[in-house]
Amino acid sequence: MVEIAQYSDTVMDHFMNPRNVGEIESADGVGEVGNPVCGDMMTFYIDVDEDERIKDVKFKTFGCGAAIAVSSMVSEMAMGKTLDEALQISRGDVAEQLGGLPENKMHCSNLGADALHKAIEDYKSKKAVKEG
Amino acid sequence: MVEIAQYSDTVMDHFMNPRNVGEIESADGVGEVGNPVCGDMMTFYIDVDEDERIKDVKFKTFGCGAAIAVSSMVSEMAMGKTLDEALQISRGDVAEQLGGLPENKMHCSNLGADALHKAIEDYKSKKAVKEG
Amino acid sequence: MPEVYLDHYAATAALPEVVEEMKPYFSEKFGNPSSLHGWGDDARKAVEEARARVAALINAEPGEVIFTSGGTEANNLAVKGIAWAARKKGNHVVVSAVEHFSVLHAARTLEKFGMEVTEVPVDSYGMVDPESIKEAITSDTVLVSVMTANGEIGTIQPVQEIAAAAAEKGVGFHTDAVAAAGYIPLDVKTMGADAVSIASDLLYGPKGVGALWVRKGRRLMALLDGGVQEGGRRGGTENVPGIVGMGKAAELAARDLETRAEYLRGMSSELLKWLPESIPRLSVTGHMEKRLPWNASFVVEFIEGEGMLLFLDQKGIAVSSGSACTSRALKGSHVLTACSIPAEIAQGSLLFSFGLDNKPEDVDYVIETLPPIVERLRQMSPLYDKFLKQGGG
Amino acid sequence: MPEVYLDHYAATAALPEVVEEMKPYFSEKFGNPSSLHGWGDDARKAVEEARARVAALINAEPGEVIFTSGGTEANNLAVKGIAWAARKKGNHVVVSAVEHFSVLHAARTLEKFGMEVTEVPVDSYGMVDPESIKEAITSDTVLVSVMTANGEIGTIQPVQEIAAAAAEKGVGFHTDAVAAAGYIPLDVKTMGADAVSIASDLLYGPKGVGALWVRKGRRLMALLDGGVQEGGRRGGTENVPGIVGMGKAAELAARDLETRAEYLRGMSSELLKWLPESIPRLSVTGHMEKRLPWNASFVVEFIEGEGMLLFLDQKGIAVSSGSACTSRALKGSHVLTACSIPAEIAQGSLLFSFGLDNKPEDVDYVIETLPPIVERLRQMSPLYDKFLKQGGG
Ligand SMILES: Cc1ncc(COP(=O)(O)O)c(C=O)c1O
Ligand SMILES: Cc1ncc(COP(=O)(O)O)c(C=O)c1O
Repeated sequence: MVEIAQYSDTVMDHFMNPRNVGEIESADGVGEVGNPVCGDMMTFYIDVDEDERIKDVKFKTFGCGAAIAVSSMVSEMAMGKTLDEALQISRGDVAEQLGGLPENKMHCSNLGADALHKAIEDYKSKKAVKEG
Repeated sequence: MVEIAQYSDTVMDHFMNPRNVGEIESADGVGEVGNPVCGDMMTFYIDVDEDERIKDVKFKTFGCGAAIAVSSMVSEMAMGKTLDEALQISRGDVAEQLGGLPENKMHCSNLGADALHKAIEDYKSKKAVKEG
Repeated sequence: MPEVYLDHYAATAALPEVVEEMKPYFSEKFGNPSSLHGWGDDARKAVEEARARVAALINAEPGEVIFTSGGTEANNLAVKGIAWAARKKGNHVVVSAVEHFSVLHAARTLEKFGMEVTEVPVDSYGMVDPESIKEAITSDTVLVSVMTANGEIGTIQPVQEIAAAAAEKGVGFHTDAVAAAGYIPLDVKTMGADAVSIASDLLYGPKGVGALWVRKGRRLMALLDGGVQEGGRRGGTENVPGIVGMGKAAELAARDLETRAEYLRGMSSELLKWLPESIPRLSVTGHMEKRLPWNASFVVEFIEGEGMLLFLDQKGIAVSSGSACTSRALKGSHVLTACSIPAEIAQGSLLFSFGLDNKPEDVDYVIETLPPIVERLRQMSPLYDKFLKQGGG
Repeated sequence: MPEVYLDHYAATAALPEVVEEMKPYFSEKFGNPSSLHGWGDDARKAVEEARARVAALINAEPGEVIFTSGGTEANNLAVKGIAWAARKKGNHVVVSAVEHFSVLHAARTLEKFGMEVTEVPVDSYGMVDPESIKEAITSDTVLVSVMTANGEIGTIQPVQEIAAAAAEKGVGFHTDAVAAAGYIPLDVKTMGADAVSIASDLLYGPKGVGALWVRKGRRLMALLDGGVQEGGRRGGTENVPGIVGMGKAAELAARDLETRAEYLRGMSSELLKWLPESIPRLSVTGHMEKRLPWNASFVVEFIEGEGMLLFLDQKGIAVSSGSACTSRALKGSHVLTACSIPAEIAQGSLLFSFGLDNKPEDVDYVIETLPPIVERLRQMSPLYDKFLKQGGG
């Protein structure tokens, strides 16, 4: 039987009160994943300090409740982590921290970690350009 | 929609209290129609007076409620009639006298008139043999 | 006049607990299980709880249970759904000659679409020989369907052996357990079937609901295309109150299976014993030992079933018959024919199906009421006449 | 908190009169309509009375009405049953692109069995052009199926013209009236269809029941093979309480059709008028005039439906959406796609379906509650960001 959308309390909390929604003007790194045509799109913004630590993170998300909750959770998990630590955050970790996601939402809406990683890559490539 | 067995009060009366059930020993005419394999079988016995009038009629029937009611009704209709009149009794007349028969019982169980006619033919052929 | 209902195979009264459980789902918790709001949640939870209860009756996983509109749909879904999903592998289906029409006629539809169907015969007790199933299976066979037990004659089939025969040849096996579920223990983990049909009505649940259990991984083509309800294998808005009712009925049936079976067996075996003693030329149909506890079926020679039914109805006794005249299709029972009972004798078929509301006195009332009715109809019967004249009696 | 249920298209609460009428058929008059005794008689009469009531709703003959387990089964029976029965005459079927999945996927199953299916497109209001039906019909066409009205967008189709187009070419015409029956007058004597599907739930009857009307003489292959119930066109023990409930619901729907339609139209047209005024970049979907009285459907740009549903649920408002995320199959609405609405805009679909229990105040509550929710979600949306940066707003 297909599992139907039933959200854990943690998911609902992050959906109703998402942490770190917003945009960072001239952020150190920006990552965008997904596609509105498919129903989910996320943009992550990070600012990084000298120790390669994420000192600020913000996101904007178009998508279902799970997508928003995932983004919020990822932003919370990433905050204060070093880039290497942040790159360790996996989709599975996020789902686990959220107390599970409905099976049919695991793939399409669980893009938060990808967006974060993309923002980190963006930061790194910008830095490489600057330094190079 | 197929009509389902729903019997009129007259049918039920003739089924519960059939008239003229029985056998006439050495009857003037005997007619048997139907087949137990198909579910209905009727035997009619008639005695005929000098004016070619049916002075007694009896029947035995194997079959459903409709078959028994039909036999009873035919026996009542035939009693006292001349042979020519009795030959006029049709399946339709019998069904009508019974206040109608369920559609799916019209064909298989409405053999009474046939059995009566067969008994009349039997009488006639016996008489022809005797007179011939 | 007593009211003695002995036609539970045709219909049962839903138990009070069942009706009670269904009630809120008509007008209060009336939501659609697919809806994303509180009303939808309530309905969805209720359906999933019912699914778990139905699964428990046959020791299955809830996720493997598909709700349908009854036994007929479950059987059609199993037979057509499994055969069609496998039609690239082969085009042959094996069924027994005593299957319910919802299996037999489904198989006939497959024939219309170019499949081949073998109907395996039964012995005079209505029993299928697992060997004959083995023999019927060819390299083209994709499905064997043999019922768990036959409701008309009560015979319980050797499903485990039949399942083994099918498994040995790598063929899917479906069993119609509509007449059996709730009366004999069923465990999909050990019986070896790939699909099992059950219906709510015989469990004292509401009409219009049934279920098909299908082993995980077994391919099935949907019969009712539409939404992705029931995992895409059965479209249509779920009949929530009906499903809830079936769930409760299944729960009670599982809990009380043994006591129910014993209670029903007590009454049916009395009737099976005494009726042949009270009426000459009356015989039991079906198997004497391998028999559903609720079933007492007979044939009475020289007379036809409908007349008995009508007279019994006048005395407050409700039963059914497999005679041609009592069937809406006006065809005699194919089950009795398959048991090699001559057509004119099969016309005198009588089926007593016991239920929880029956009392042992009901058996006495039947034994007292039926003989004069039989006698009366025999007095009208030209066949009985002939029999007597030929020195019978 | 107010409780404002605006998802009647997904499910309705059975009316008290309906539930009352059903009650005795669970445990008192629980017989099987096929049975030849008092219990059977009661059930049979109840089913036939319900059949007459359902027939009356569409001005049909009772003998032409087949009870099913719902709209999905009625549609599957019509599409597959008519096409298969005519498969020796031709192998082509025409449907519209906005049909319910129970028609569209049934047609897809026909394709798997070698038939050909043409999906006729619609305009941006979801309207089918009868001319395009004429053009789609070939000498091989055996069935045209176009719905009476679409529930997702409310658009009422020109069925009479489509029926005439089909009749002109001698092709059978089926119309799915599930969303329309009880809300717009339907008369099978004048509409020219050969088969019409209806469902109980949208009539405030119980779930799990529906009906297919089929013109006398029109050939139909059964979908659920089994006994000869429903004239051999639908096997299975009848769902007597469900059928009785649908009968009562149909009777009330016929009696109150005009007052219901007027009442619902009053509320829905308020919402259709005011919501676009309160929220920028929100548009109505479907046809503005040729529209079901209970339907108010929209798309809201830059955000996705599920989020709106969840926030609305928190405020006690129950609605549905055709967005991909809210569908169990995770696919966006094919109906909105057929209306040429871009996929990312269709994600913001919202469907308000009004019912008898709604009050005019409910509209006010929605108009007050929705804008801040939309605003909040837009504040989170990268699409809205881009739109603003590009100078929109
Ligand atoms: C063995 C068996 N299978 C299937 C069915 C069909 O069940 P339903 O009439 O509930 O569709 C029956 C009905 O009596 C049955 O006895
Ligand atoms: C137009 C239309 N047809 C058919 C159906 C299927 O009806 P059911 O879910 O009752 O099977 C629906 C259901 O919403 C519908 O809207």
